[in-house]
Amino acid sequence: MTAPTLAERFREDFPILDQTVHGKPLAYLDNAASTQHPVEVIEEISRYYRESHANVHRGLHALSSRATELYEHARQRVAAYLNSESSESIVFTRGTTEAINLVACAWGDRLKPDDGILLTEMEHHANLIPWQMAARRTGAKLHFLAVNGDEGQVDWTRLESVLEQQPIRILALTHISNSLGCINPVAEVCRIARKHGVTTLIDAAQSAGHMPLDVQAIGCDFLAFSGHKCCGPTGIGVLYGRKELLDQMPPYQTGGEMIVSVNFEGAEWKPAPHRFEAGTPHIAGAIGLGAALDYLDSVGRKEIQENDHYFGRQAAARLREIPELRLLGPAGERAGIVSFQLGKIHAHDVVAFADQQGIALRGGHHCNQPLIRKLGLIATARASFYFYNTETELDRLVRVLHSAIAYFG
Amino acid sequence: MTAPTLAERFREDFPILDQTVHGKPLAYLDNAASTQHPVEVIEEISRYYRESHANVHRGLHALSSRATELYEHARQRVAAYLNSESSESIVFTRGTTEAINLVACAWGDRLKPDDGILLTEMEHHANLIPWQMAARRTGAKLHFLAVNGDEGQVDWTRLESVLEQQPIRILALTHISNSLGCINPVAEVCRIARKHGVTTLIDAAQSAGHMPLDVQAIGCDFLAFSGHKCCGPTGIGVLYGRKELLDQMPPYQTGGEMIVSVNFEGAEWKPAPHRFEAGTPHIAGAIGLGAALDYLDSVGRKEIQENDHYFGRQAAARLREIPELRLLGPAGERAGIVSFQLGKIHAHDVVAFADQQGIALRGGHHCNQPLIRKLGLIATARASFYFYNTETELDRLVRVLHSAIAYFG
Amino acid sequence: MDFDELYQEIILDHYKRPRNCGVLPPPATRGSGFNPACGDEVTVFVQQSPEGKIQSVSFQAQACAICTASTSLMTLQLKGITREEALALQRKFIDFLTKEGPGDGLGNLRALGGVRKFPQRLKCATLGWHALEAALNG
Amino acid sequence: MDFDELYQEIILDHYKRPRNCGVLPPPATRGSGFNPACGDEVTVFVQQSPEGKIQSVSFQAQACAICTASTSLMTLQLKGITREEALALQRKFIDFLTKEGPGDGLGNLRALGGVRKFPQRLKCATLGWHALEAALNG
Ligand SMILES: Cc1ncc(COP(=O)(O)O)c(C=O)c1O
Ligand SMILES: Cc1ncc(COP(=O)(O)O)c(C=O)c1O
Repeated sequence: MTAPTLAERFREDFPILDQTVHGKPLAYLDNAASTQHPVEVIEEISRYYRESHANVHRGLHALSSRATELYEHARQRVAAYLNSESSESIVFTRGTTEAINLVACAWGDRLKPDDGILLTEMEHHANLIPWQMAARRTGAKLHFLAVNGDEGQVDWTRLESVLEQQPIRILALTHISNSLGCINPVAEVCRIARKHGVTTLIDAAQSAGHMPLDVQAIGCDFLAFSGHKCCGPTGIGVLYGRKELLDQMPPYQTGGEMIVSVNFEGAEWKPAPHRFEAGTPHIAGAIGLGAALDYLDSVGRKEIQENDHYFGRQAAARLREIPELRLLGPAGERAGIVSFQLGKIHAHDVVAFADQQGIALRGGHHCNQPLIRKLGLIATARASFYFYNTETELDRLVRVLHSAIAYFG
Repeated sequence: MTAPTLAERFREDFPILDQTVHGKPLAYLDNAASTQHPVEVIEEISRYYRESHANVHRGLHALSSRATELYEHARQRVAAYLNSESSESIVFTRGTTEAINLVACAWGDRLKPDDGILLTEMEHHANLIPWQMAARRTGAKLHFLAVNGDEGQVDWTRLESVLEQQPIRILALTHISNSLGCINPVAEVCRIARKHGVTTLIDAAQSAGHMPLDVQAIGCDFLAFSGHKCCGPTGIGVLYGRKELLDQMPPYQTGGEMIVSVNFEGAEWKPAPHRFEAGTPHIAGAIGLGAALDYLDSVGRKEIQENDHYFGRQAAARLREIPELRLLGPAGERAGIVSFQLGKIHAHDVVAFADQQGIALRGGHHCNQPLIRKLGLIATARASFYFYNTETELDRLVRVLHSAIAYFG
Repeated sequence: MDFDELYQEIILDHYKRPRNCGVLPPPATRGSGFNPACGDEVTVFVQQSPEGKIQSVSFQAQACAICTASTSLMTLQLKGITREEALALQRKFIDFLTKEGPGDGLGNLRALGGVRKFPQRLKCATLGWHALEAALNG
Repeated sequence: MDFDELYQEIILDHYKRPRNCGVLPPPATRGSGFNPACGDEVTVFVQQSPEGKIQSVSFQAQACAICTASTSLMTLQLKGITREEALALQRKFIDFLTKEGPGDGLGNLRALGGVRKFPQRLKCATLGWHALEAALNG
């Protein structure tokens, strides 16, 4: 594959990237934690506040109608982005974490003692702890598909037999692992789960901004992602849910906007998605997210995916050349995420050292503490790429790791 | 009291107000639903995305430290705004609705069958339905302090006897009613509640942006408000809670950032406030809210309160001169909110008619359906003022109501 | 002007003097519609003949001008037609408001076309029609 | 440069060759500190004399350079002092890092002053000290 050219064309859309850190040009390689924002998105948010803000839904005056239209248009935009059958399947949440909490509560409370919840060992805490809580509330049991070795592959051939042997009700798994960088075969997994009548939830936090996504082709029941990981604002995210499922679920939070009628004793709920959006929503966030999705489509999601894979492969290959470095994640195709242990140097020291050279990395357990521990590690350093990153930045990363070994070794 | 001059000095800070609607200058009188944004706030948000965005807390690189500092500075800003003992009492939420849901779940789950939850009949759905749900989950019982007549006063002298006769565990009440415009004596109420060992929650959605607020002087255990009702961004709000109480409560949502340690089976929580902020927070929202509170302090909160009271009294007096008009709310001091039934004209028609003249009103039950029904109404029209509103706008309101009577009468 | 297009004279007329207001006793069937945004409620009463034709219709509303007028105008077009014809009329009316449907055969109901520019009033204009459907269904 | 201020030579030295590393068997008491941000863990062992003086100290750490060096440097200043003096030293050290405290009497520990400019590393610099407190209490 030839080196990609997306950064050449799009990097200048991101004002934040044009700065120096400790006197060095910023190389932002912390995209798995949060991505940056093109001017289009920043300006869309400003424009909303400058021209069209009002509370939505209940209003009949011009500004309120305009705000409602923009907000509901953003919902349609998300539906189109995911190829959802209908925009009524799109619930706005604060982010992936809230979306999964919503499902683990509103869907999860139908679980019975000994019903099984199936996760993988590579789930982010956001797709682990809410299920631990659901299990505690309902008596359901957690089951895990093991992650094997540093390559971090799940043995998917075991899935059928687990589903045959255990009374699994829901399978919740990440699409792309934020610390291993592996890409799970979600469509195939959902097909098998469906065959066994198992409900599925896909944590698309790391994939939504990085590749084409089609909930109908994946065949999942729920899918969650965060705006801030795909060029969108903070405080906004999405839960996609099959409409029939959503309409069967009780509300999650309650308050204004989500009721048909209420008296002092009780209330009657609206259908989805409004049932799940109690109170004034993050209107500017939804609108900004819509602008971000427009932007990503204009860059080209297939192109972004190819770019990711290029950087993932290149970074993995070059990091493997460093003898002291222990790289996590698959040998083959991978997302633009590389997570590693550099000799005996603690991830905090690697990250501080790289920061000194203007390179933004992340160090820690990346909210994958049980997995990182299972691999016998405490923390790793992680570099994660997006389409605005350059080959030069990758070169700088490799160089800084060599220097860190010299410095701390 | 002389006519206030705040609008003269500050109106031009609000770009959205300088527009025409249906060819008429916009008169935005829907501030109880959501307020507008000064350029300072809009620019603070843009600046954050252009210069300092990164994920918070876990990051050691420069941008992440900067974002964390800004985010935690916003928490301190809120603490100062409320005169909270410590910024560890400040939890960021999506808004008032989420803050109350959090308390009704995480605190509410300690309720036992027949424990009493005391509300008033004027509570917003956000401070009613979450308690109905808590009652359903725990077997606790709802009790209501009655609202009497169109003036909508609660007979607070009855509070002591209710607290003596019923096993009330929590009293949750609104500071300012969003449909009556009355101001409840929260400090006095909390004093009595405390004497009886009753936990208190104040819904400050309508007061936080409108007057000085001091949680220690009020003496409440919890207090909630929304950024978008005090010149701040959408998607952000605040729960204040006494630190000892917060630290005793289980988490609400779970995921990243709120745990000390997690394994495949279970997790250990951080202390407040982080225990209650699972996942990536609305960083830009918190920072924007901080800027909004700075802005309000620069306008002067005492001045804003006087301005509110001036407009409330003036509007009430002038509306009472319209014979067909039935005004809700107190005869004496009131917030800048007037809610009314105009002859037999439906609120929707009043609002549509006013909109045609560029005047933004709200029509409906204002998420106070049980109260509005109790008063024998279906919906009311509501005008609500903020410090950027002018006397001219009040004049236009009065004129448009006369024209509406002529048109629909 | 948009506003006068929404509140056309015939609408104000039917709002101020709604036709076929009142209750029909059983065996007439009744159906209600409720608008959560404002608490509006419309109840429609339908008396059908043994042959399945609508003999008489009435309604009661606590509702805005658009809703009241739309329901009042509706009642004038139902007499003597069948259940199926009434439901076809409902679909045609809703298509006219939401999908730029042609609106032929809608007669005076076309006066509600102004709602197209006020999507937030769509619920008002169709509430009585949903009540009708409920009444026809029993 | 900020970075070299943080990673001073003495810190790198104590990181690469930590002093008093290892386990002390009971009756020595032990205490642990845990940093949720990165999973770092430090355990400190303290042997106190019957008169209440610290006789020997050791530690084990899976931790970054700052944390390891801070703990290593700490162990060098504890021998022969009382529990109260050790806790006073802890307070002085934390004040030095967080409140621009004077830092007199801290000796080589002052090399950790660079942490002041890296508040996110404060936990690293104090983790061993919290473990010490736990060990002294237990
Ligand atoms: C795979 C995965 N799931 C869930 C999350 C949580 O997302 P958020 O913090 O935006 O709720 C993240 C990001 O931190 C992630 O990488
Ligand atoms: C008194 C009161 N409480 C609660 C709310 C709910 O606030 P939000 O929708 O921002 O959560 C509102 C505003 O709608 C209100 O006026």
